[in-house]
Amino acid sequence: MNAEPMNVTGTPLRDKGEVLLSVENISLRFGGVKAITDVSFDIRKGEIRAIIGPNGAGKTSMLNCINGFYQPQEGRVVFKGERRAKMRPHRAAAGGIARTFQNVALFKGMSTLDNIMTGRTLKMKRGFFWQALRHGPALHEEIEHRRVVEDIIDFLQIEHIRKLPVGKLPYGLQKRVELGRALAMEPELLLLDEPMAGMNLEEKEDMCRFILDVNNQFGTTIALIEHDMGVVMDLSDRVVVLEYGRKIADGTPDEVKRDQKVIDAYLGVAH
Amino acid sequence: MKTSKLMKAAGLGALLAATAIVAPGYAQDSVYFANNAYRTGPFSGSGIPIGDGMRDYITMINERDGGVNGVKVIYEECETGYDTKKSIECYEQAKAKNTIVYSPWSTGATLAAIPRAHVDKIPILSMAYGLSASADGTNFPWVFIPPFTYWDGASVMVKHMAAELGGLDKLKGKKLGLIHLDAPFGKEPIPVLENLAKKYGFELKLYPVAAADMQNQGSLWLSIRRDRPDFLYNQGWGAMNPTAVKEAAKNNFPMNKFVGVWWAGGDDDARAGGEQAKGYSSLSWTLAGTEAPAMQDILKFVVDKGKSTTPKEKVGEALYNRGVYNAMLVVEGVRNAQKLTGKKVIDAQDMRRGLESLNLTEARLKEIGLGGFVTPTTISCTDHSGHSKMFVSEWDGTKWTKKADWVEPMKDEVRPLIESNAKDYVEKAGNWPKRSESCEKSS
Amino acid sequence: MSDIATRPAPNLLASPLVKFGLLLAAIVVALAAGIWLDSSNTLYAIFVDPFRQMAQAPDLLVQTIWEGLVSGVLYALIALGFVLIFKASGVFNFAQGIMVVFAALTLVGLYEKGVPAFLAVIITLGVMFALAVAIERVVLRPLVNQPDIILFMATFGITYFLIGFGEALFGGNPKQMIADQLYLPKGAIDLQILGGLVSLQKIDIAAAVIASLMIAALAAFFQYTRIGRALRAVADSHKAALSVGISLNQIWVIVWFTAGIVALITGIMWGARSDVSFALEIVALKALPVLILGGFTSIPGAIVGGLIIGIGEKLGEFYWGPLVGGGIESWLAYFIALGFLLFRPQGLFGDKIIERI
Amino acid sequence: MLYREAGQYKSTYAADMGVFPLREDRIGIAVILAIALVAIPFFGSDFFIASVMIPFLVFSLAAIGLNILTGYTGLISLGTAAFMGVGAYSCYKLTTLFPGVNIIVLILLSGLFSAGIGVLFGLPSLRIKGFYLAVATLAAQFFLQWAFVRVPWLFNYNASGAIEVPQRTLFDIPLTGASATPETRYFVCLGLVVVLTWFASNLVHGKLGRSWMAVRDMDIAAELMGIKLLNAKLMAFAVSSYFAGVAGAMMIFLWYGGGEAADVFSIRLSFSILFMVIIGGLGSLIGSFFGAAFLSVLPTALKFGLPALGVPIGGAAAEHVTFMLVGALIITFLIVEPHGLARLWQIGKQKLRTWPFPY
Repeated sequence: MNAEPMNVTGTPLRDKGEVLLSVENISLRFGGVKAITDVSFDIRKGEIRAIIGPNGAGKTSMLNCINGFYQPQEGRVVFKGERRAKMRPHRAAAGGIARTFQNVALFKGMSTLDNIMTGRTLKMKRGFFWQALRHGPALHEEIEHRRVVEDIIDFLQIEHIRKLPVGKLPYGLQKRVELGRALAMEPELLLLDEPMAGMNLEEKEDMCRFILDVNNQFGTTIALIEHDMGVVMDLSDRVVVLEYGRKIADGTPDEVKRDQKVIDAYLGVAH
Repeated sequence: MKTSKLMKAAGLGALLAATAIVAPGYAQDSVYFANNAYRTGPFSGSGIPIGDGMRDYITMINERDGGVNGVKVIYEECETGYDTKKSIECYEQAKAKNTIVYSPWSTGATLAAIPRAHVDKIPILSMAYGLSASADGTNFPWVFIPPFTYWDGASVMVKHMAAELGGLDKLKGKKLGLIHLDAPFGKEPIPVLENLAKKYGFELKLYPVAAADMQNQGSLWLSIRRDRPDFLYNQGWGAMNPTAVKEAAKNNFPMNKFVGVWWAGGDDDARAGGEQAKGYSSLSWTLAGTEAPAMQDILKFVVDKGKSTTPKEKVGEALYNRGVYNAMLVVEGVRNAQKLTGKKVIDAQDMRRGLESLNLTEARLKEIGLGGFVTPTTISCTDHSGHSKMFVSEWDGTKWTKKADWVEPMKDEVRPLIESNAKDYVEKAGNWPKRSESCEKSS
Repeated sequence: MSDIATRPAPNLLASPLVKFGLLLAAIVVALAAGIWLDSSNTLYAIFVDPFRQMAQAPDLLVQTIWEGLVSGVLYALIALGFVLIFKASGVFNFAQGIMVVFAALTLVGLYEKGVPAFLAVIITLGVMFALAVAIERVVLRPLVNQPDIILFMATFGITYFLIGFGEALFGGNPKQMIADQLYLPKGAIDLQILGGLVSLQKIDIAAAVIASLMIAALAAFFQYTRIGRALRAVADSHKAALSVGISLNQIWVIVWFTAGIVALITGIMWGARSDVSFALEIVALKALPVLILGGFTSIPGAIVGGLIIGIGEKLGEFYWGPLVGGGIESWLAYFIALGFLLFRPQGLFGDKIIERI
Repeated sequence: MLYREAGQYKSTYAADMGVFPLREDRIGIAVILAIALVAIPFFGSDFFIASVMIPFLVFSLAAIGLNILTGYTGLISLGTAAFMGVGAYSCYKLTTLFPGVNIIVLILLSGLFSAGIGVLFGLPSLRIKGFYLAVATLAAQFFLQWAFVRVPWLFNYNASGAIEVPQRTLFDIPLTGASATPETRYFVCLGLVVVLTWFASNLVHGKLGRSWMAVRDMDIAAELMGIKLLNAKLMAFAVSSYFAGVAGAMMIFLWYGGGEAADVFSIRLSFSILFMVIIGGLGSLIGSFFGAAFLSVLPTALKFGLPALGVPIGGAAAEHVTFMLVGALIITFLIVEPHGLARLWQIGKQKLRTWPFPY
């Protein structure tokens, strides 16, 4: 396996570790509409990678390609050294990719606890009959994972809503629960799709703190899409910029900020 | 809000309590007779006239004679909608109320009731429907299926074919089509017809109609057109019959070659075909019309006095008269049981004895005002059906008329089949109660 | 792990047409071999004999297709009622079948009570309008913005209510349609073709003609009237329609009433062919596979789907049914639809669904 | 004051994860079981046990089955009755082939066959969703119904074309067949329903149940969490059909005692069970019981209860009223409480919890 990171933009990289995931020449079309055209970049172990770009730039589609929800017509996704033309969602999940969604995609009819517990699905091994009995090994397993989930709940400070159905929670809390659910998977790579959209300042600050803590404490690699430039610049190690489905820049926040194409396409526009 | 909820809860509770204790609270000088009726649902077209006939006859006996030897017959209907689930409920209720006899009025209900009745000791009266094998009184002491079974009917159909063609030997190479409801009831005649087809060398073609497609028989009649059967026998029920008659007319099938089982011989069934239904035939054992003295009494004592809900013009229709016949069997069963036991108010056990020795000769039928209008029947302790005569009746465009003379079923064909099937049933059931009831002499 | 870049060679197998062709060829070869080896003649009976029959008696084939066509038209009429309502209110109206029965029953019931035939038609229309208003008031309005599934289930409630109500008013026994009084044609046209007789019932021809007229009228209504345009707008987006000042409540009453009219016409036609009874409600379920084929929102889809199902099930029952003892018509339609569905989950005329997240 | 959770502390997760975490709930269940085990068999009339309680139990089980599919996994099925039929016919074949094996064991085994058939008809569910799937299940309904009539092997070539339930015993007590008393049959039903409900409750509270609900609430997200949609859906079909199958076998063997099964397992039955689930509450096990109680007991109560109370109502009229009432109730419930009787029950409990000081 050629582990040499592809230095696409030619700028020196802050060496934070080996490449965890890279996308190579991805193109995605819906019928005649091109959502992504020939985009390549990589994500290194332990970094916080931001994907930014104006609306309709193909950011979410990119995440969807990474975890296999969409299958790009061209290009490859290389994850932990395995190169695949087609990623399957459950295989991505099993490989350690977790994500949150732009419009919260929680299981609305279930409680916070159950939502986060679903994150443990892949880690629970007890078969059908033990589950039906819910005694002995199955119960032990259930309790063991409950403990992990309770830790996450503590970490995110959502103890008080533990048993409430998530459908009725305020938006900010829902986003937090969703993060919790993704964390419960103990992912190696966490994809966050606009984790702070629609939040007020205080909630944003909380969320930022959680993201940094996750990155620091668990060493989780994070790729995030965010519109708030301040947040992006503060949080991320490297930024990739998309516009109309093409990559226009890739580098550290400072580099990207100075990039003329980015300024034209994006930052120049008053928000 | 709260009170209304409480009220509702209380209401439901009371209802439940009421269902929990269904008490038999009837006067001393009466017997209770529970009848399953189906005045609702897709089969109500047949269920309503039958129920009317039964109710009116019994009302007539109570009004005219003050009951059977002074004992009033309390007739109660339990609505089933021709649904087996509800029939079973009705059976349980009939049992709880100590009915003297249970009439299930559907094949499914009969099948479900047969094993129970042998334990609960309640006679079942399934008049010309139900389980054909139950005509074997040795194995089924508690089931009565007068005046004949579906198998008898099928054999008479073959006889009718032979009569039309000019002899049983003429059957060779002919084709008989059986159009039937795709359910146990509809498939009933198949074994007898198969045997007879082998014996007489005619071909049997089956045309099943799924219950869901009762009114959607297009492709079936195309098959009939393709196969060109010489005769068609219709073992149909409910909405299937009028549709079949209409389709036959549409496909120019000769109506006089199209014969229905007795349950496909309702007035509404034939009326649907309009002018073209003229000549449609069905098997029967009760003459339509109101000429019989007993029918006149129904008009006089019940209908004209406003004691019935039956519209006057419906009295005397084919299915109405079958209802009358069934009610007559019950009444005569009670009378016979009274004679045998010397009791006035009889119970279910007595009723069984009464039915088992029922001998409705022509003379006796004359006495009760039905002589010449219905088939005479003799039930014995081995033969619970009688295998009585029937006739082919024909729709003349407005009413059913007797077309040919009374015909005896092929008893020697039917009887062995009944006995072997009864044996099979009893064997499969495992631990079927051996007949312990003593035999009555026919009276 | 080696990293051999695999350049995508032009993959012939990827082309669906080629795949299909190969599959077809394989089936044909396998069948030919099978029939040749077939000792018990099963394969012959399934794959050869029916076609031999078709060739030998083309008149029967034509007649079968005609029968299929007519029942297809009737299925399509029921399906049309579904589509109208689904298009305009997103409600999957399970009650369309019982509305057919209820409309026909009301018509016949009124006539039996002595109302002249054409007056009875008008009153029945009035009843269907009242029903539409009642459904809008009592069922739809309180349930607005609920998930589709809830509305779907509410139409089950309507179904049960109408069964009880209809029976309580008019009784459950089968009734004759007043075809003569409505001047519907009787009798048949017998055609001597293909060495046999093909008989076309006039009532069936009338059904086909009336159905076509009604579809044309509906299409014109949708295309050229203000209300029709509003209906289409509502179909696209409830909120958008509201924002341009279209009253949802009115629209709903109108579509349900239109579906009621369609139901009445279907009821008259079907009733004239067989009888008016509650057993029709089950026949009406056949409209569901039609919908699957045609897609829930497409009027042409309902027509084409109806014809495919109608002809398919008649051919199936007539030529293949006898192999398994007949009666397969009761489920064949669902399997035809299921087969289609596995290849085109959105129906023949539906749009491809792109899932977003 | 009667219903208090204050002061009941959980010191282990196991205690907190119990199905009935509150002491009052546990007492309530004990009381219900006591009534079911003692009061009903001793004080109920035969009619009550045979025509109210046994149907109630059978329908409850079938409703739990459908609830797993529709309420928990979000897949609508209109073929429940057919799957029940598969259970009934399997049980008949099994007891014919293995007359020595206890009938209760066979009833439990027969569910496996309907689970298999359920999986088969559940296969399209991966590609088909929502209403489309509902129609696909109709294929199962009509096809299986046809097969029950058309394949004589299924009913042992009986001339009647129906299942004729043989007598089977346990310790010489007849459990099935005509001589089994309503009480015995009731106890067998009760035992089966309690045990299977316990299984169902374990399943829906565990990993599988969470997967089902995840698929129901947001299948795409569930897939991205690593839940295999096909597995979860097929599992739901299997478990649901298993319950339906056992209910079907119970229906024929312990309730009907035989009969014309093609007409028993008709589409009407599928609909009624769906209504039970809707009225009881989608996604609630206790709701299944409420729904079954409501829809199986209400018609009986109307038909037999009203005349017994002296309200004159003809059989036919009662039938019509029942239909209208069921229809109206479905609509009312959907409007007032889309979560069914189960939610009303919860609200009631909530009120009790704060009673007599609601604020």
